Amino acid sequence: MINKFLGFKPDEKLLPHKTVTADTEIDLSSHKYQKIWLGPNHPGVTGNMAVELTVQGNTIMRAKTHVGYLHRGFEKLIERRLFVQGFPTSIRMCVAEPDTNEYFIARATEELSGYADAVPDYANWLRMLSLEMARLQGLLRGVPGQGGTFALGIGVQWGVYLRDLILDRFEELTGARVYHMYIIAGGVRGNLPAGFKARMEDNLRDIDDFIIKIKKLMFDNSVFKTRAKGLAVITPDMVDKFGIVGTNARCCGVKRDVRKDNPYLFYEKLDFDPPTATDGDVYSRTWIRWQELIQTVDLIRQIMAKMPEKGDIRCQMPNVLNWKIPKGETYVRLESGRGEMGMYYVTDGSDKPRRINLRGPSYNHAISVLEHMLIGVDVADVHAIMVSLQTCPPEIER
Amino acid sequence: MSELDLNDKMSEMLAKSEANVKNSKKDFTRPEDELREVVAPDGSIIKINPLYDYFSDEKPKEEKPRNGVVEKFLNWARSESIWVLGFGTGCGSIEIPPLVTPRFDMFRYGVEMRPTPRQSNAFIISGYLSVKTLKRVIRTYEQMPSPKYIIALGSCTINGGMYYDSYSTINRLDKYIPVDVYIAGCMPRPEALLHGFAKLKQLIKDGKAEKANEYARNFDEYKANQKKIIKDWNMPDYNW
Amino acid sequence: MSFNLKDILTPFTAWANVVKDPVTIKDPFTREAAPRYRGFHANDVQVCIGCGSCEAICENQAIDLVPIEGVEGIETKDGDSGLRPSVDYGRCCWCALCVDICTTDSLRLTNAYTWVDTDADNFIFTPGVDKKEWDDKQEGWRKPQDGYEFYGKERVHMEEMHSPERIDPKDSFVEFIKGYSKEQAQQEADRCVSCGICTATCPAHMGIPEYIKAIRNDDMEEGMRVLYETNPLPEICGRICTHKCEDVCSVGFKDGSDALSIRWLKRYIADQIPADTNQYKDMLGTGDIAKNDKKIAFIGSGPASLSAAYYLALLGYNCTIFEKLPEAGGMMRYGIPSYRLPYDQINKDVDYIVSLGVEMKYNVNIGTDITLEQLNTDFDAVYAGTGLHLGRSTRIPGSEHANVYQSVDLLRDIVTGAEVPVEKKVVVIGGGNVAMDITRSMARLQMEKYGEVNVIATSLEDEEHMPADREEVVEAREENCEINPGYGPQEVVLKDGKVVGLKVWKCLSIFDETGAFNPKYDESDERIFEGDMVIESIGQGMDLSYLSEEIKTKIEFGPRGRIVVNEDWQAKGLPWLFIGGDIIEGPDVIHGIANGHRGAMAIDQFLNQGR
Amino acid sequence: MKELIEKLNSKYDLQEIVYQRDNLAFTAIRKENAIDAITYLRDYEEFTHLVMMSCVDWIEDGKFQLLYLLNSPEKKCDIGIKVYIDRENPEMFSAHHLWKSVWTYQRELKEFYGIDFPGSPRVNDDFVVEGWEEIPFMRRDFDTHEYAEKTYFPRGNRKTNDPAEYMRKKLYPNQPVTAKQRKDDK
Repeated sequence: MINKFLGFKPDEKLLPHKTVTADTEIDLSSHKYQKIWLGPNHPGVTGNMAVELTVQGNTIMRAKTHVGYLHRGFEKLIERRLFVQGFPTSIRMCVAEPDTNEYFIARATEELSGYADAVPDYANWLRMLSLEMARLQGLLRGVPGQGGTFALGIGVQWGVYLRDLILDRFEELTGARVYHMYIIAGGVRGNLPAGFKARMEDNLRDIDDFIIKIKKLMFDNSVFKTRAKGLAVITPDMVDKFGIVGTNARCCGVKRDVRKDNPYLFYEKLDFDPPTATDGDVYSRTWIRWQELIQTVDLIRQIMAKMPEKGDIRCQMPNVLNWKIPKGETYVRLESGRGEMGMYYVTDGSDKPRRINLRGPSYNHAISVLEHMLIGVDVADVHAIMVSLQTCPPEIER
Repeated sequence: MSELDLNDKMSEMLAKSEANVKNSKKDFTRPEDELREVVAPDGSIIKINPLYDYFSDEKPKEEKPRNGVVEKFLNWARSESIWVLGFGTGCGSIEIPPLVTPRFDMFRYGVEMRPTPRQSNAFIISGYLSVKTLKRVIRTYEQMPSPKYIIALGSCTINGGMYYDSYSTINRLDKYIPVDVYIAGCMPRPEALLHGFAKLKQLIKDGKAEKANEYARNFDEYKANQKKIIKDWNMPDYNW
Repeated sequence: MSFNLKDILTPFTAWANVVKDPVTIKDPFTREAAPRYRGFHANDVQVCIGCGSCEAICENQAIDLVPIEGVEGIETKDGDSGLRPSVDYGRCCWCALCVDICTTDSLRLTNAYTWVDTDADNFIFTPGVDKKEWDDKQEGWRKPQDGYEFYGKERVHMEEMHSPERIDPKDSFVEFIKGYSKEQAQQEADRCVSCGICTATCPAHMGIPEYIKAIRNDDMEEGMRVLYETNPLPEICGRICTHKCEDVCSVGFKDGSDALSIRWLKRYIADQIPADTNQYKDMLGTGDIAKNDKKIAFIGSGPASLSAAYYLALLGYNCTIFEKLPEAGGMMRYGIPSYRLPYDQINKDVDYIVSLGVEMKYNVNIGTDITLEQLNTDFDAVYAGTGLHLGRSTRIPGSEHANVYQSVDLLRDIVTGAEVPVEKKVVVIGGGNVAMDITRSMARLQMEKYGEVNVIATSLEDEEHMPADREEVVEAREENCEINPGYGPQEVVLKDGKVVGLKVWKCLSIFDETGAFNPKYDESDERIFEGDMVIESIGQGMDLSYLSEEIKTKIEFGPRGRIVVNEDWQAKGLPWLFIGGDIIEGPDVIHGIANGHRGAMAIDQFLNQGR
Repeated sequence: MKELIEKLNSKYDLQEIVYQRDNLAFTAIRKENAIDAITYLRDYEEFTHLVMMSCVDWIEDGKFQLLYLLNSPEKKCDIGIKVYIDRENPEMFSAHHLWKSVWTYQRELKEFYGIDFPGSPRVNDDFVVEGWEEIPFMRRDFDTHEYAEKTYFPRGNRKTNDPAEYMRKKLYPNQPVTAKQRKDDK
């Protein structure tokens, strides 16, 4: 890398990943290859997961993702819980943006029990606000976090601080910092506190400032450019083949955004256009997320301006302890910060769900895509690629 | 053949060769490949392949406190330099970044994150532990040098928390590894974590954070508990 | 790869932060959480009733209910289970669903969040009982307002006839409460939180949450099985039960929320099954019962006797009921007007009991037609479930006049079809349910005879303390009856030998400091309620004429002339004589049913002792 | 959406059709036709995006219901293809050649439900649990609470009371009514 940086041009043929092709037989007993484990105990791995790497020198020949370290069996547990009890459990499936799961459970149960249209408008606006705030706090960790993988620690320090300010707003609105348990079947669990909008606007102004600073720090940074550009390219033909969604699909020009394709809540009333890029590499993925950060701030401003001043927060639903839902199944989805998330929800007429299945974007991104991407990459770039794919192990193993 | 399919082919070949290594009867001729003879925990003598040699045949030892003032000085020093291992075992670890960053800034209290168990003396079990992680946690814990402390976060470590009925997560952490400080919450806020560190410091200063020695003393009991739930025990009994 | 100088220099703009103020929180240890933060639990144990809804909704099984007996400073009240939630912080996830469902709004989460301990066993506590430093904190999570309810607060309205038509002579004695439709019943049943406080309070311990669940599942047969487990008179009880369960219903605890209408739901189940004894038998599995050779006699056919006879018949005993009057039911038939309890519904319940082989002997007067001693020799055991059929007099001057009547007598006459004297203006003394019954019956009869209502009811107790059910008073007023509570009768005013009114004084207090009955009046506030007849309805006495003098000497009498029974419901001194019903419990149908059931079990035990 | 389902019906004889929303339909297809139909939908009807594969255990019918949820980014609609397979020795044709993500799902289903997909790469590898010895844990007949209590022994310092029973004993001491209450009181 340093050679590259200083302009030396090493003999391309000598680089292992250029000489070793897919046809070359890999014989582990030849002592040319080595196996190393990245994680689960590794500060750079995204969460508690592991990648088993087969390397030659510094180059990865083969990668295997190992998950299950965070497996709690949510889908089994929720089958044992009443409909209302499911949502505090389900949100733990994704620590980065827990609100999405609250929405799934609420929306699916409302749809299957015929209350989908009864949810008050005000509650839907509040749902949208909390979902966008969740996206914002995720991006505030994610965008500078990408710099962090290239040792730009300072961005993380700023981002996490600002994320904490958003968590303070969450705490005011929902009563919790991380696991909000705010969106409940029928509506939401709290009104907008007095002065919330003003305080939020203050925070958004800080974030505006941060957006400019992080651009100078990361995107105008030769180190970041050198390392991120051309790294781990996603091509448009990969998108459907691997089931790539969200920003990872948009980075190569495939415009996929559930908010536009299958609008939910009041996203049709908001004015936005999901950003796209063409290169498909780590740099363009980060760039899109940076643009999305700008857009999310704008969306929160739009929501706060357009939402009604007051209204009902929840419609009258059946008694939660006796609530039964007739047999049925549905799939609800939304656009999380990492891409399309969805939940397959089956009921059988009893007071508990028959089956829920979460479809997290990382399920594909962190296994089939990551294993494909890592071949031929330097060990030092593994974290960058993992972060750029926004892998989140809890939603893989659930 | 497209590049994607090539990768697949490569994977297949790799899998094949992995199987070859496992099944091969080939003698390793080089000196570093020679099998090593060790005494296993049950007293039998076994030979192990150097490629898979993570064998240690010595039980952990209890560390006796030193004389009065020396021990006091050491405890003070230990309490002011809590080096936490950066292993996010569960969801509670999402509250660690705010602590490391300027807003809560735990460095000012002498608490720091370290990337490897060999450099750390405190281990935060951030919530629930699946059996699969527990296995790694035990290994990691045993690799940490003494004196070492464990801070357990949240309901899950106390009595199973919201996963009390899960087939995959343990209910009581103290059955498997000794815990110095518990912090209630799901998950505990960063401020609560700082309170936890303060409590741990106090314990260390008072010389009461002796759980590592307790682990050494009741080693067999802990091992028995661990083996009861970790079904594929393909790791050595002594990991240091 | 080309790079330019700008890309190397711009990142250094980050150094600008060196001169900025740090964002570090100076003292994170005392930082307050947000006002709505979900921190640790606090419970107002004086308000909490221990209904256990929090335990039911907790998805982590973090909440246990523990007794608070013996804890200083906490008193249990009516409808209080005597338990309080204790929370295991080894399970809790601070979702606050327990707060949101709390039926009393006593449970809340404060915004305290620090609890560090070295012993994992310490993380269990009973909020409010185990004192914690955050108990007085007012900030924190409380149940959101503005239409955020986990169960319906308002009772489902039941169809009924309204006032002018309900006293219309055409159908004045027709039942005016119409009963729930299926949708209404299910909607009402949905409000139940299944706490079971009703079950405990009900003297018969009816499985109320279970039969309400059967309504939700639309399984009437299951509902009937639950009902008949503890109560063989569901049609009757579903209409006239004094519903102590509804008084303690946790759903109706808060201001602005209504108790579940448990009585109407019970009636709904019973109404769904047609009056067909064979269907009853199939449903309840009582088609073939092996009879034994033991015989039991019952005196009176009130709820206690019917209930005892039913449960003994199920066990195979030969039961014979002796009834003084021509039809079964006792006070239920002869004391309650048919607009509240139609006769066909009494027959429906009684017919099923009779179909199980219970023999009914009407118009038999024990003591004169057959003596109690004779019953003892003919039967293995005797059960006396007689009611309170004798009216009590106020004994005020003028109360011996012929136009001063007893309400029980009049009510009985209405049922038997005897001629009932109806005057143009009627004054009723009494504020209980019987007084309301006679008031409203007289209103109907007046309507029939004169085309207008002119009844005044007065009671010693003031409006808030009237012993009658609230809805009875309201409905009586709707029927143009005048209810004037808070006056003590002093004299029946006579003029030319005719009753012209009732002189009353304002009542200041009923009981003196020692708690004895000693009303105090404001003599300056005197009123005369005009009336051509006066009906006394201040309580009933028991008719024990069937006990011979010899038997009376053998048994013991307690306060207010009640027969003393042991814990097996045997009269003290006469082990073969079992007593139950109003004569030991006071006038209340569900108590009668309950101790009829208990009496049956005691008789079974008594007769089986030898075996 | 409707025309598409009709077309599919004429081709593959669908078993049940449910229009859940305007843009979401579920339909069941015979096991032997399933992969064919999915390939057809992918190649000719623009359902190029596999949203997820899932499974529901209908233990009372003795069936596993597999779900292939396909999404058409062009038509902006979803179709859920359900396939019922026997619960005894469950086996399904592998679809790993259609999408790269399929083999992960199949590996998951193998571990969660014990459904075999012959020919699918790495299908026998451990996915989320290590050394699992019981029946596949997502099956309905696996009782996770019982397993957890027996394996992980929760703390024993807790005891709860039923409000109805506790209060009954307090209000009506020694006056049981039903047989169960008599038993309890003794």
